[in-house]
Amino acid sequence: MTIFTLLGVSFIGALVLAFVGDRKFAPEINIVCSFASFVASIVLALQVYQDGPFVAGGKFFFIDAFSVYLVVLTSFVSMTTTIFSKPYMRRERDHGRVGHWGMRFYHAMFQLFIFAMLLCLLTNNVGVLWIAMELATLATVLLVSLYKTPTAIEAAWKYFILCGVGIAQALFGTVLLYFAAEKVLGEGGDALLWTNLSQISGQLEPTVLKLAFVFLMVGYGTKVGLVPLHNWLPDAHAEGPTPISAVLSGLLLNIALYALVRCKVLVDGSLGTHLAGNIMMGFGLLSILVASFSMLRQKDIKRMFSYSSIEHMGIATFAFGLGGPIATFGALLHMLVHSLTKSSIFFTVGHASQMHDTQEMSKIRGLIRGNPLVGWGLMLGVMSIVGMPPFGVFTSEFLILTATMKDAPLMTPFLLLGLGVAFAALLRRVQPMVSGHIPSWQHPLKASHVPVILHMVLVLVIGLYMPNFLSRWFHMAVELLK
Amino acid sequence: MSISLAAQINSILAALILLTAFGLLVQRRIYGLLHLFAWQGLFLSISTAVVGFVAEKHHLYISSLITLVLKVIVLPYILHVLIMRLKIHREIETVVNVPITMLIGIALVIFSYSLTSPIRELSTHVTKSTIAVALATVLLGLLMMITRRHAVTQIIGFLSMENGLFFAATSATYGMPLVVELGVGLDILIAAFIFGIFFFHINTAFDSLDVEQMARLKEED
Amino acid sequence: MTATPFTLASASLFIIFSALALVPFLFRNQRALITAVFSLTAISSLLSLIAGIWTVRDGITESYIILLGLPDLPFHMRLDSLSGFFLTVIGALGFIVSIYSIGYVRGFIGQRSVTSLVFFYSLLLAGMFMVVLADDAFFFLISWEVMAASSYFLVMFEDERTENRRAAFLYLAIAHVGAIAILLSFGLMAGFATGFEGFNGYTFDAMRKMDIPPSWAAVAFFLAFFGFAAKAGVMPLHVWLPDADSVAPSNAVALMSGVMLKTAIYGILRVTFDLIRVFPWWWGAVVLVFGLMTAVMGILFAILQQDLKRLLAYSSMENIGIILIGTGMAMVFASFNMTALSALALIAALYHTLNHAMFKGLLFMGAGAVHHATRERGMEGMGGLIHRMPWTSALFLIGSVSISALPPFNGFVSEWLTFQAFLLSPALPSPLLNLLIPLGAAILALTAALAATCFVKAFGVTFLGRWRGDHDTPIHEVDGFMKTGMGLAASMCLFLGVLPTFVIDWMDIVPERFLGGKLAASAGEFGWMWLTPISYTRASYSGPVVLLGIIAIVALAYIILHARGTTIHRGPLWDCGFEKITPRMQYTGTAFSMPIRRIFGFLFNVRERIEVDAEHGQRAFPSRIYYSLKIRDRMWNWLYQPVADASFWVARQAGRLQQGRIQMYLIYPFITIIVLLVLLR
Amino acid sequence: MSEIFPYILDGLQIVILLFAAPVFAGWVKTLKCWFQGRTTAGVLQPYRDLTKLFHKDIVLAENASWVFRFTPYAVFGSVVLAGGIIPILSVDLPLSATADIIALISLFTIARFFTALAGMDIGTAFGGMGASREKTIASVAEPAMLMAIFTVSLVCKSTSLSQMVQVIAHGEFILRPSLAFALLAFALIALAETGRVPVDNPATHLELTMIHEGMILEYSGRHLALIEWAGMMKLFLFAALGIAAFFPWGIAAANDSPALFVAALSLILKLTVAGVGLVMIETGLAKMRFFRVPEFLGSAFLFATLGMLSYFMLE
Repeated sequence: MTIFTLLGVSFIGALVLAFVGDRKFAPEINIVCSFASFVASIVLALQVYQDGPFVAGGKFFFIDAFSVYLVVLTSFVSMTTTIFSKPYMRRERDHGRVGHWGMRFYHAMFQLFIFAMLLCLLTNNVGVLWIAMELATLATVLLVSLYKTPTAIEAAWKYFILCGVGIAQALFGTVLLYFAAEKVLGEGGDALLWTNLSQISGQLEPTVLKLAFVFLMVGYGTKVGLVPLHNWLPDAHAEGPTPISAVLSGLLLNIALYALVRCKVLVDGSLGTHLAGNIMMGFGLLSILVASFSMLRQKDIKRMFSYSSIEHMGIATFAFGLGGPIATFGALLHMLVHSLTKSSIFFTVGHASQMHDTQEMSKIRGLIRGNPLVGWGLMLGVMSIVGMPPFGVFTSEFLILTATMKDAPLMTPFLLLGLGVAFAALLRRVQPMVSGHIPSWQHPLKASHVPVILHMVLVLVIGLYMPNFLSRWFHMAVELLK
Repeated sequence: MSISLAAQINSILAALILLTAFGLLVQRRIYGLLHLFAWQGLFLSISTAVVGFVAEKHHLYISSLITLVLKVIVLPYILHVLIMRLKIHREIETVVNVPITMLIGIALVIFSYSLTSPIRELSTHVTKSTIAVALATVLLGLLMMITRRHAVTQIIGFLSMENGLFFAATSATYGMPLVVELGVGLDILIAAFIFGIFFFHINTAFDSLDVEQMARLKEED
Repeated sequence: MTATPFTLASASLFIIFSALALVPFLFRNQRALITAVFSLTAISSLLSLIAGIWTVRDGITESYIILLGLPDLPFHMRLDSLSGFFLTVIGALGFIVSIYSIGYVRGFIGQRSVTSLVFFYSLLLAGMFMVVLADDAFFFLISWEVMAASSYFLVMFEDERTENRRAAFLYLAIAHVGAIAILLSFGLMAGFATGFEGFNGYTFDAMRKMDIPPSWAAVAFFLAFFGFAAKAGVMPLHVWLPDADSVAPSNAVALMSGVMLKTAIYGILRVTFDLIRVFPWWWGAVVLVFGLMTAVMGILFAILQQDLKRLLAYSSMENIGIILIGTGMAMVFASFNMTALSALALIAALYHTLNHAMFKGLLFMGAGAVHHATRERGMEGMGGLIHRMPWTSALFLIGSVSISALPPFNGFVSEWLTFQAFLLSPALPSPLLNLLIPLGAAILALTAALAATCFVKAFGVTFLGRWRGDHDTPIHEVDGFMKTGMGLAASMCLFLGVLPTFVIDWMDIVPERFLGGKLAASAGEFGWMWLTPISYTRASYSGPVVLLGIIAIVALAYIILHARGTTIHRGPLWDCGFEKITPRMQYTGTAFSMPIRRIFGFLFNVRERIEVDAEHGQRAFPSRIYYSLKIRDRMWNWLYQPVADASFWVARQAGRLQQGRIQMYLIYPFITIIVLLVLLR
Repeated sequence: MSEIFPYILDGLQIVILLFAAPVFAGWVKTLKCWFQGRTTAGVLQPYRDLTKLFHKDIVLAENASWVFRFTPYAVFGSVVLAGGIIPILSVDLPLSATADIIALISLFTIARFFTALAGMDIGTAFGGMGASREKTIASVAEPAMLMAIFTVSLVCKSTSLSQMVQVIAHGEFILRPSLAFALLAFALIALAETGRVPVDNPATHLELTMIHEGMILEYSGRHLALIEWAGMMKLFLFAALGIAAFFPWGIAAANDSPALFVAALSLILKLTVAGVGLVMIETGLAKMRFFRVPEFLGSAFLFATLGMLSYFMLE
């Protein structure tokens, strides 16, 4: 029941907002919807927490620890994002960057996007997962091109084409999966249900699953933004409105990774080898290295942080590929803290670029003096994202790195290199932006405090004192992903 | 109509689909592309229907119907309208180096044939031999998107990839579950509207649909 | 419950964190903020000091678990003799510097907000306490990075200056890479402690019990050594040290240079003697070699500096080198399990750690006082301060004497012990070491002598002679708090120099616990007077007698000579009869260090330029001569520049992936699919 | 009686130092005159100089600080204390445990440290120059010194001087190449440490060549007297140190009067010879350029190292 409310709220919200359009209270509706779905997700989480994973809606929905924690995360971040986007988008509109139709569109599509992502997580059907993923892409494509500038359109087009192609590969992989599964489960819908697949993964035909995994990897990997399939990601993040960048790297990448991990579990189960894991490790490592080096030469602030998202997705992918309880625990934790931190970074970045009317880092200066919240928020956010304790990212990276040192010591030099370079690249850019005197062209801004503070506090708490239920949750998920 | 006959019909249709895929790869005129694409859709829906008939999978009729409506009527129509609106129906696109493209295409076909051989051994379906064609169509679509530089052409390539996927679904597994088929169809429809909007945006922003111009976002050197 | 050292330590932590919590409420009233927070930190440091002394005296070992962190990996804390010793060092200097800071930080009021300085100073202190208390890898690294981050913000305090930003960036980058290396080393050890099925492998207790194959042990050790060396400023990872220490506020630098570097030593000792415990002699040799290199290069750099704080920073590098020398010797001896000798070397290292904390803290506080009074950073602009700041100069002189290893002050004792350790090397079974280690002794001697030269320069140019700047700069003696702080440090220097036997008896438990050997109890009647590390016939030194002897003779001479009063006439300088001597004609610091520069110049990258602009081209009659001197660290061109260039080159290559054309982007997945398919079939 | 006696002896030794040092200096000067065919002022001339200086008033530069006035006493004190430690007549000295040879050398370093500070205190170019050069030479000399000393202490398995004397003089007699090298090194360094030709010229006040004189340029009256006296004692002590380390035969092991008598005689004899040696060097060589000095000391360092290596290789 909760599931239907959860999905229904966002879907209906989308419709309503589409009709409401650019009224005064549209943002409030947006916030209310996201809040409602957040509450629903909490309820759902509690159910799972009490009586374990369950299927609902005639096997159509399936919720376990892994998916539900992403559900909560998704609804939470989307809620804070709506809070942030209220003043942000309003200012964008007042500065004439977005029209009325744009606003209408923005709100409706935002909710639709949330709906699609929730569907991805809740469904029990690989095919439906694919459909929802495609839907999420389509919903965000037009949001990326919201500003109608040539570069925005270019970015959106690339996003559209590349993700479309990628996702098509994923569909092919799904077809192959189905092909393999129906041999065991017989024809009809059952052959695409996680619940069935996970049980019989041992009997699935290895050769077919190998093929299937290649296509699934490339397909969902494109959405995760793994190098060399990442090219859409920096453009889309840099050109879209900041709230969208926040949810893109905070949520969408996670969802895609979720799909990928589910498939990996199946494939490894059927192959009985560590093949899929190795492939993921390879992609992860490549992403870490390429992304961190690319950060060195960035001039556009949002672009830089989008590369950092690639890097962190690489870390998570690598860790999932590595497998083993600690690495998997670390990877799950990493998905969580990364999306919290990164979205809050994007919030501050949005404010900062509004204060200076530019995204060029060389023009952004004196943030701490100009607006302490934004300045310190950005500084601490970066401290956290580069893996400085006591923030949560450190915890996950600690677990992942130590696990790597045990299981794949030869990989660690590359990790060390990647993390070091990423650290230097980010700090080198952020330091002058937050410090120093207020430049003449900076103008004051009423920043929305709540989201940033909320996220940073959460990350801090997770880093210093992870609540017991959270780790039990992760442990349940780790069991699932064995 | 016996199984083997159906299989033969199906493989003939597969050959036609492959042919149209190659045609798309080298066709210069936009209208030509459009027609080829429509033909491909038609073959696809027919073969779906045939498979459905043979395997007594009645939901396949529905999906064949979807294909017919979507790929043969709606999409070509939308594209037609767009082309009219944007006044690009006369445009003749330069295709880079046809022979090479052809060779690559053929290589792809062989590759996908050898690749799908394990599946052929596993499959019990009459249509098993055609899955190689499906994969080839997908890859050819991708190749087309790589070689062509016109927005519309890229979209057509994309759609023909989708055709390949549908074909794979039917030929390998007698079709995905209906809900999935419907969902995919819906997605494609939305996608159609979206690229429709995009054509206008691109045209206004770059006053042409040549995607080559869209190379501003890059790591500057 | 009965009070134990640990309760004291946790109380001190609690006090510091409550001080931190106080900051948001007080920052509107800066004076109150300074007074309140710094007195709280002083109190908490005092508590830790007591706790440390207590622990080491009674050889207590307590471990506790704080239910923070991960549920399966709570924070383990442990207080044993080693951590107790370092707790003592940190507490002592923390107490002194906190008192000093009350006076010093007030100097900023009116110029800028001191909130961040106060906050991060306390956080740094807390971080250091936690580092020595930590007993699992996770908590250790958290505290370690908290320490690094807070010191980073301290360096950033005057963030509008680019050199501060540059220094801070360099510092944190190097520190962070080091931290990752430490992390990996811990990961390795945890892996061997108990596989990775649970989290319990991360506790140091598990690591103590691990059985790790030698090759992996070497990897773990050298990863850790790299990480800690990056923090300690060991060649060639030292470049951040002078930059950071020369720009950060002096009270912060006193802590950073005085004790923060020592936490790295603590880490090395902990990993080596407590976690790994069994190692071949060449590890010690490597440590020794790095120590020697760092010591001699550090002091040579120090001599060439013109900025007082920079000079002090480089000399910290030298002292870290000396401590590492002791550590290396201890490792070598221990690897041949000559427990007594390795105990001697370890004591030397620890004692020097303590001493350096004291006199380097004192010197940096003095430099802070000078900067506070003159607003002047380079020594070349100073001079003659002894007339205007008698207290500061006297105390600074004590610091200089101590750091130059002159009896009866403390620097001498630890260097003397180190020399004794060197002279015992013939007992080693390996002929190679027999030949090489004495050379090390010679290098140490060179270092000591250069240190004396360096501080003659530092004190002479800064405090002696005449004021080189313009005359109407108002220069005043500093206030009571700062004097008190420096005075405490100075008296500690004297105490540690005169009565080392007490201190050594006190700290003897450390080698006993970790090496199984201890120093021979001091021999003879009046045992406390004579420091005889090995045996009475082997070597002996008596601080008290030296002090009293010199005082007695001086007093005697003075009395005798003043029995018949001869008057003292004040007159102008004679200076071989030269006239009209202006302060500008004094020997400058640059000139003072010129001979050293000439002799050891090949080690540096010295660019010396003299430009003469002459009256209408007659070079014989120059109207003005410009002299410019640039001394750069060769390491920049050898190590850091290449690394930077390489990474930017790679970055450019990586940028090529993203070159804009969508067709290219479509090719990538195409190729990827093909390649993967080909690979997998 | 017997436990008081060593203390008396120690005091006696200091007295000897105080009063024999000027004589030794005078002896060296006299020898020099003879060698250079000049008439001499006699062995006792230094006494006259000192008394004259002690009676003179002091002219103090107006900006001289307390460091400047304290220095003479510090120098004097440290050198005299050293005198109580080096076994000149007997090894059984209560003070000799105060400082082993390393500490002894750093006692001399105290003297140099404060002299250098005093040189910089009055703020003249010459003072600074002198200080700089003095410290530079010291920085290069001390390691070599320690290497030489280490060789001896390796031989004797001790750094305590009395112990060294015990081992060499009263152990069985062995010819040791290591000690020969060490002695050579020690001689070269002693010249540098005591500021003799070819490193420094005690007799010059030529501005650009003086080193030690440059630092004490501004001193007068009793301050100057103390410093001069300390200088003489330093020369004496280095001779005594060399004797104790390399030719300790004759130094009394126990404090019985015949042994002490022998010790005194042998001391006089050795000092006389040492003076001759010193003068021969000083007249034989010319003062070298300042930047040649490091090479000079470097060779000393080399000898010392060779001594150490030969200890390990040959003995």
